[in-house]
Amino acid sequence: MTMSEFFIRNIWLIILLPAIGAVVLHFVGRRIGEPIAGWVASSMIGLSFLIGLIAAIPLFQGTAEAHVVHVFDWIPALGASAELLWDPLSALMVLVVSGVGALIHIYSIGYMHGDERFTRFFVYLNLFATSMLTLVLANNFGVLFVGWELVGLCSYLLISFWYVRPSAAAAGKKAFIVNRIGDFGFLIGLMIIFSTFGTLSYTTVLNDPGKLLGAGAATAVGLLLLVGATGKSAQLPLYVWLPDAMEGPTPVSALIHAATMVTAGVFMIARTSSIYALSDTASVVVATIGALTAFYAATIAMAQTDIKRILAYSTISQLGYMFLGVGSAAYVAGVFHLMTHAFFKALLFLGAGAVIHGMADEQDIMKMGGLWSKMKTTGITMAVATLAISGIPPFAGFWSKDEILASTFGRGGWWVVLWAIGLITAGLTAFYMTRWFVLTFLGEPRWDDGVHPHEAPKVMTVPLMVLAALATVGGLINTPFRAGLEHFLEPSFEHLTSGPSGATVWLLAAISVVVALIGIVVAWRLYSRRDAAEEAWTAGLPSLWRRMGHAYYVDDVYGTLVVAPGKLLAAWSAFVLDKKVIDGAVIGVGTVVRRIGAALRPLQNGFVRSYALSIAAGVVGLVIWFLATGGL
Amino acid sequence: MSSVNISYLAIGPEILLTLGAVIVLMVDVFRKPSPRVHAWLAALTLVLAGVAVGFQWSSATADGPSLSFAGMITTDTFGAYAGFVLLGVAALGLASAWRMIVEIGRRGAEGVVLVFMAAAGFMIMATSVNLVLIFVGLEIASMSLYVLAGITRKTLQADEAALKYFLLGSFASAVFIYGAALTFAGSGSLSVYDIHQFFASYVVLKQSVLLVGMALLIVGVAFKVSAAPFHAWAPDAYQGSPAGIVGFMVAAAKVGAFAALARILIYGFSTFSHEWTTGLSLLSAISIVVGMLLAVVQTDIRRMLAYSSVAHAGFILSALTAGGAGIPAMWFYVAVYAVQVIGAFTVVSAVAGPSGGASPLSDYTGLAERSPLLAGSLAFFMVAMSGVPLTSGFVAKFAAFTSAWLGGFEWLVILAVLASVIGFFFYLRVIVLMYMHDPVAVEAPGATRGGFEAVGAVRWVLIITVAITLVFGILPGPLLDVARQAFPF
Amino acid sequence: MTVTAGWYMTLAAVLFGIGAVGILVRRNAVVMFMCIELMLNAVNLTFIAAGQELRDLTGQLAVFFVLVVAAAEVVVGLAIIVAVFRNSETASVDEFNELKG
Amino acid sequence: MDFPILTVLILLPFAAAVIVALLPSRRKELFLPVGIALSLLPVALAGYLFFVFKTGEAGFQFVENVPWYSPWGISWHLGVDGISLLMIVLTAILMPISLAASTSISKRVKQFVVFNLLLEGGLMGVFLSLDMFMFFVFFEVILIPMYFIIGVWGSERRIYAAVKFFLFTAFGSALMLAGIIAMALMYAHQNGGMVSFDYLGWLTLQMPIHTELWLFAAFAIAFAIKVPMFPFHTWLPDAHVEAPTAGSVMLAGVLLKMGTYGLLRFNLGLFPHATLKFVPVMAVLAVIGIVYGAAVAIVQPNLKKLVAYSSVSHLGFIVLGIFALTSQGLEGGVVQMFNHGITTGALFLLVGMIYERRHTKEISDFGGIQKVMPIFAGFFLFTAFASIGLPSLNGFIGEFLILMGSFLTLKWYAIVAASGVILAAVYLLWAYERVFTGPITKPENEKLLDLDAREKTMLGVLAALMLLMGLYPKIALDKIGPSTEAVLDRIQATTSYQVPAPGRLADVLGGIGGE
Repeated sequence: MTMSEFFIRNIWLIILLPAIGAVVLHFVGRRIGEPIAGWVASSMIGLSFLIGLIAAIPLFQGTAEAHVVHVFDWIPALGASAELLWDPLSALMVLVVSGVGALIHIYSIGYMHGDERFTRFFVYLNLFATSMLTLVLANNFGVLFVGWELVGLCSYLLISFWYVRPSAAAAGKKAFIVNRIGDFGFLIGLMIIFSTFGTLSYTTVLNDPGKLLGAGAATAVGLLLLVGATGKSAQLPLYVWLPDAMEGPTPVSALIHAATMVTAGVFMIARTSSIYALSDTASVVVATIGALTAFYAATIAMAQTDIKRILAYSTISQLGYMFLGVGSAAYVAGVFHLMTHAFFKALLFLGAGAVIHGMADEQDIMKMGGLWSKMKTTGITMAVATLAISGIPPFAGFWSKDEILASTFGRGGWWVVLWAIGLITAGLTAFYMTRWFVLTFLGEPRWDDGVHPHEAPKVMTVPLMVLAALATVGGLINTPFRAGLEHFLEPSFEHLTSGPSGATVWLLAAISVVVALIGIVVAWRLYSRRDAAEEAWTAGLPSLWRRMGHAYYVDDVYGTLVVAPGKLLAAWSAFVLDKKVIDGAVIGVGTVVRRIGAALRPLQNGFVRSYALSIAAGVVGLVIWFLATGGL
Repeated sequence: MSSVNISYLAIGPEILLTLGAVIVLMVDVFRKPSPRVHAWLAALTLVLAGVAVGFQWSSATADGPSLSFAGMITTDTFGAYAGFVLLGVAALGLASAWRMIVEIGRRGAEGVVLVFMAAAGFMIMATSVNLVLIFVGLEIASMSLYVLAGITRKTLQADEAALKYFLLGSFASAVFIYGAALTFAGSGSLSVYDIHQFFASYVVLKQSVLLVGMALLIVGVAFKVSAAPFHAWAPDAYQGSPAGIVGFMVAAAKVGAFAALARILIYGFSTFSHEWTTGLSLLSAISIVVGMLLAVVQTDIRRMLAYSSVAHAGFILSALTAGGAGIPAMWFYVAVYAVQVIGAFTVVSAVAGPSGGASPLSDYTGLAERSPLLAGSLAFFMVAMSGVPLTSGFVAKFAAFTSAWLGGFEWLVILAVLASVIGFFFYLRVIVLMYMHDPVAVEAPGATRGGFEAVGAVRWVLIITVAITLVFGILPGPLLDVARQAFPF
Repeated sequence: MTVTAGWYMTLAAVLFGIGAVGILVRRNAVVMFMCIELMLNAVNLTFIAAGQELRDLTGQLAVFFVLVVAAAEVVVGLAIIVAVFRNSETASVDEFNELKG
Repeated sequence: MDFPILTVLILLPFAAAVIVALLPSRRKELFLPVGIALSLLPVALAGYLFFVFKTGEAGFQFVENVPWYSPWGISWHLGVDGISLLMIVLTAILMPISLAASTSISKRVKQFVVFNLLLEGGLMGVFLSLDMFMFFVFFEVILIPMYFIIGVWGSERRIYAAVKFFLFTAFGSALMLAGIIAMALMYAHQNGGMVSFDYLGWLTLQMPIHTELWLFAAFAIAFAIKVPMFPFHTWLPDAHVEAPTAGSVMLAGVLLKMGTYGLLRFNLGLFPHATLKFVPVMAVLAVIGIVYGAAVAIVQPNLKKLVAYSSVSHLGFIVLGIFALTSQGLEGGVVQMFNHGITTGALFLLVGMIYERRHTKEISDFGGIQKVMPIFAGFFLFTAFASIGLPSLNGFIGEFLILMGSFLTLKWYAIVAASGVILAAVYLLWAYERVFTGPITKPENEKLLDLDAREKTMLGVLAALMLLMGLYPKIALDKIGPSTEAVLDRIQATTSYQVPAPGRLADVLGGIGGE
């Protein structure tokens, strides 16, 4: 058999390699030490990428069908065996995850240089890769859930990597718990699926679920899975963990919170497209949440000053686009944007990392500016990324975002509203990204004293360049001229809506480009001036700007509405209900017994006469009892 | 009236005991020997009596129960079983009381004598089928016990114990014999065999007289087993009496009295079985509840054990509510409880000093550190009395409850099991003090009295009682079989 | 009218009751003891009456046993009371309530 | 008559106890090592049993039946099936570990070891008895060693805790005793006066529904207290907090399982009709337990108490699974019994280790420990996630099966129960954050030593089990499955109840062997 066939048959190798890396580094990493440990980890994920590439060849050629690999029985009682699916969608995801992942691994070697837990970091990275690859390769909701949870674990570990910082630890915990809230819904969704199909295997569930799944049930499942997705992909209302997650080292942000993990939700919805196809309600909700999140997060991003927070909110916003895409059944578009976004957002984060690295851990863009001259490579690559995300052709972002908007618009009715929201968001995106770029790289230096910006080492800049290249040309694999990705992914999806065609496409494209340009220009004019005094023009709308700056105080609201009452309730049940009431009752019984005993004691008063009296009383009582019962 | 056929086997054990008592007394008066001699004589007597009982048992199993002495004494497995247990109790009782007997020196022999006489009296209660004779046995035993209670004549407490025990005891005896008289009047017979046959024909008054008679008989015996509400004397008597002998007082009384009670009711008043089973169920319930509740609040271990013996009387009564079917349970319970209570009081006397008065629970603080053997065995008896499995106590309770349920008194069983949970509380408190508290000051109040030493006989008594309690807890079979045979009707 | 056994028994019952009440109300140990004797004699009366009525000697027979036992009780009882009196100079049982609770 | 392996399993620990008791008192250093060495024998035996146990057979295996006291129909009747097998293995594994965790015990070491071994013997008896009298004997006799372990070697309020533990459980078993007597006599009534306590014999009893309900209640209360189910749980936190590490490990690891085991084996087995009637009650209590236990755990200031309440929550899952009356639920319940034993056992070990170093269990006394004890922190986090129910670790398997299974019959209960997965994350991760992360605030914590070889081995073994049971639970599930199926078969046969698809293994598609 050919090499590809062999790898397809043993596709689990893709998962196993990083796992081995993680285990090996966990036990002997300390002895290997920096930087070899990093290279080991990187090579492991790199190998996974290669295997993926080879195994994907037949799919590219269109000569191979989707292939299921049964590895071993896991939980037979649930029809949850460890089985993997190798089809275009999973192949694409594997390539994106392992490809971008590999670059980030390499980048980390430079970024984490000198950190005392250098090897530990790569253990986690490899573990994350393992989990994410499990997630995308699963052919079974059980296995999917394993990956789903493990990436959550890894994000917990990586966000709170610098655990000595209380904020980092808190952020990690927050991320995991918020994700769990999403998983709660996801779990219930799985319950319905299992109770309906009697198995968790995609093979049964996902091909023509309509047979067993009624419309109502389909809606329920769709919405419940969506709950999970909103948690994992940081959509309204569960996005709150992502901004805090920036406490983690920057490569983590790039890997987890931009390129891969957060896209799990999108991927999952795309994977279960056949279920969403059964319920328009669910799809509309998905799309609407996506659109709203996109807009909402964009507005917040406009007013942030932390170089990474801006990117965080922009990630949320971009994910909104993806939801809008998969919601409007434009799965290819959604996944396409997922891919391009992986390129340019990873690029942006790594760039931000490089900047922070050069600025001696400074993160406030108000204290930057004029870095262009100091960090050429970074600057150029960032410029590319900015254009890509703003949706300027021919950069990658344009094609994917535009396809999403187009197909949304194409469905008419309510969807047009969503399209409009998406469009405005595109403008805002262009605005805040330009602001970000300008304030960071152009204008007068506003550095603190003693900060000497410098370019990052090769090991960091090379990944930047690769990603920049991808962000530039990556979009060309799926254009209205040549819908390559469309054809490639065709087998993975039924009921694809093909967006509008002909003139409309171009019109829509033109409009979104114009909007994007407007955003860029406005931001440019506002911020490229010598003294980029934001107050100057935000004076008009201070309260709103402040709200946006504080993310509309949503964290505080959650705090007061959910967390605080919850803690109160818990405290009450622990220290009042449990101690006083329940345990009180138990103790009470004991005391009562003693009381009665104590009350009886005086009867035993030591006087013979009263003892005799008790005997006499007994006699009388017994006599009466006998005479009463003895037929008298 | 059947011809008077004398059978020395029938009263052999009693004769031997009396003889032994007399000899001991004489030797003591004329030779003033060392206590050791008394010990040997006592042992010899007990062995011989034991052999006699053995013969009784074999003849009874061979050719069934036989009557003698004008149908007043019966020789049956029932009586023989009681004889076995009583002799064992006497042996253990004497052994554990030996230090006291030695201590009170001059009157040491009297201890032996009284113990023998009490045993003989209770044996008569168990073997006689004539109400008056039962009364005589009861009195013989009781009077011995009254004297035993006050034998040390040291403390006011002992006097008080003796006096209370005596006054109330004779009051109860009077009640008992009046019951016998009324029964006679009602049925025309004093023989428990004939009562039910007679009263069909010869009813003098109404059958209510018979019912009243039965009630009074029950009261008279219930007093001896210290069943509530006839228990009030027990705590005072057991607290005041010399610790060394209390175990014997409790155990022997239970054996003899329950034997008589079972015989009278099951033979004599079978016609009224419904009345007396319900009556006993009430007494049982009251005894269990009162005993448990009052034991919880005691601060003196002897009072605590006294109240627990009230509760145990209740448990044994619950077995009898099944009528004849409850006899094996009753016998098993009586036997193993007798052993446990003697063992427990042996420890008490070792701690409080054999003739000493009060024995506050505080003496037991940290006992495990000072005397592992005493603490260990007392803990074991507490566990057994509270009815934890793998001890004879559990098997006994289990048998009793099963009988009660069989007798149709489910409510009694449920009440009993719940009450025994209360029991755990105070039994475990002793263990808590001994094991979970560190010893108090080195100059423990008890140290001066008891010295916490398990010397000589005491050591052996403890080993034997613990062994019996454990063995019959794991393999109750043999004793249960015997107990089942000890029910010839 | 003839005096039937019933009357004797009633009398006996009354005597017994008096004795019992005596135990309940009197304080002096000796007097209480006398009350017990009274009760025993009530018993005797019952036996005799019943035996007479039944034409059965057993009744009268029983009386001897009771008498003997009563005598024995006197011996033991008085001994105890005397011993107690020696130690505490009182025969009032109410003085003895050390043991209680 | 071939080798009586089960009898040996029961008697071995007792024999070991005697051996240790006979060691010369002055050789103090011997007691613990000898005890550990001896307690390894049952491990070997149990392991052997696990592998020779015939997979795929529903009935009892290695049955031994010797009359104990025939007139009462009491017999030494032993047998092991898929349900008890895991409990045996669990007991055997945890005992040497908890002994090894007791090196800090200095007072009356000999008695300590002896009581632990007695405890093990009793536990073996409980899980292997097929005779109700025997079962009750062991069920009850276990209280004594545990009572001493808590009361003698516990911390400050140990006596209060020990007595509370004893009285609570004794109360429960008292009612069960009444129930057992009633059933034995009922058996006699229905079988020509021949009394019997044989479990298999009792399965044939016919009884009116109201009787069945009463008996069910009598048994259920006894077991509910052991589990413990809300609202009978208040003895647990006290017992756990005061008990020495070994005590906590055995208590949470095995003793609690006696409750769930009893519910599954006896309540479901003997009272099918009543079971159906009682399902709502038990389910409500179980779900309350899950949520309530977790909620209360969140705010506990004491690390050990927190773990204790987490047990209340986890055991709630097990009970829910059992009364879901579906294959998945029952399988999940049984496998969760095992997994919870491993996980919570490990958690208590960890708490014990930090307590030995710092002599406090108050969360507020720690902070930033991870800096000085990275390995300890690693083990703690690993175990915590196993307990949270992270897929690929053991805790998840049971919970997942239980939730899926109970959703089929107890939809809304299952949904509420699922919220437990959130709360579990909250209380454990929050505790971890407060104990391990951030800067070291207390100077006492700066000099803490990390785990030594002994501690690493103990935890390593358990961690390995967690991973194994998480990745390849099939080894256990295949042995459990047939027995739990049998339970359902019986319920379906005796009542009108039908398990809704896919509630039986047969209904599950693609489970075995993929496509």
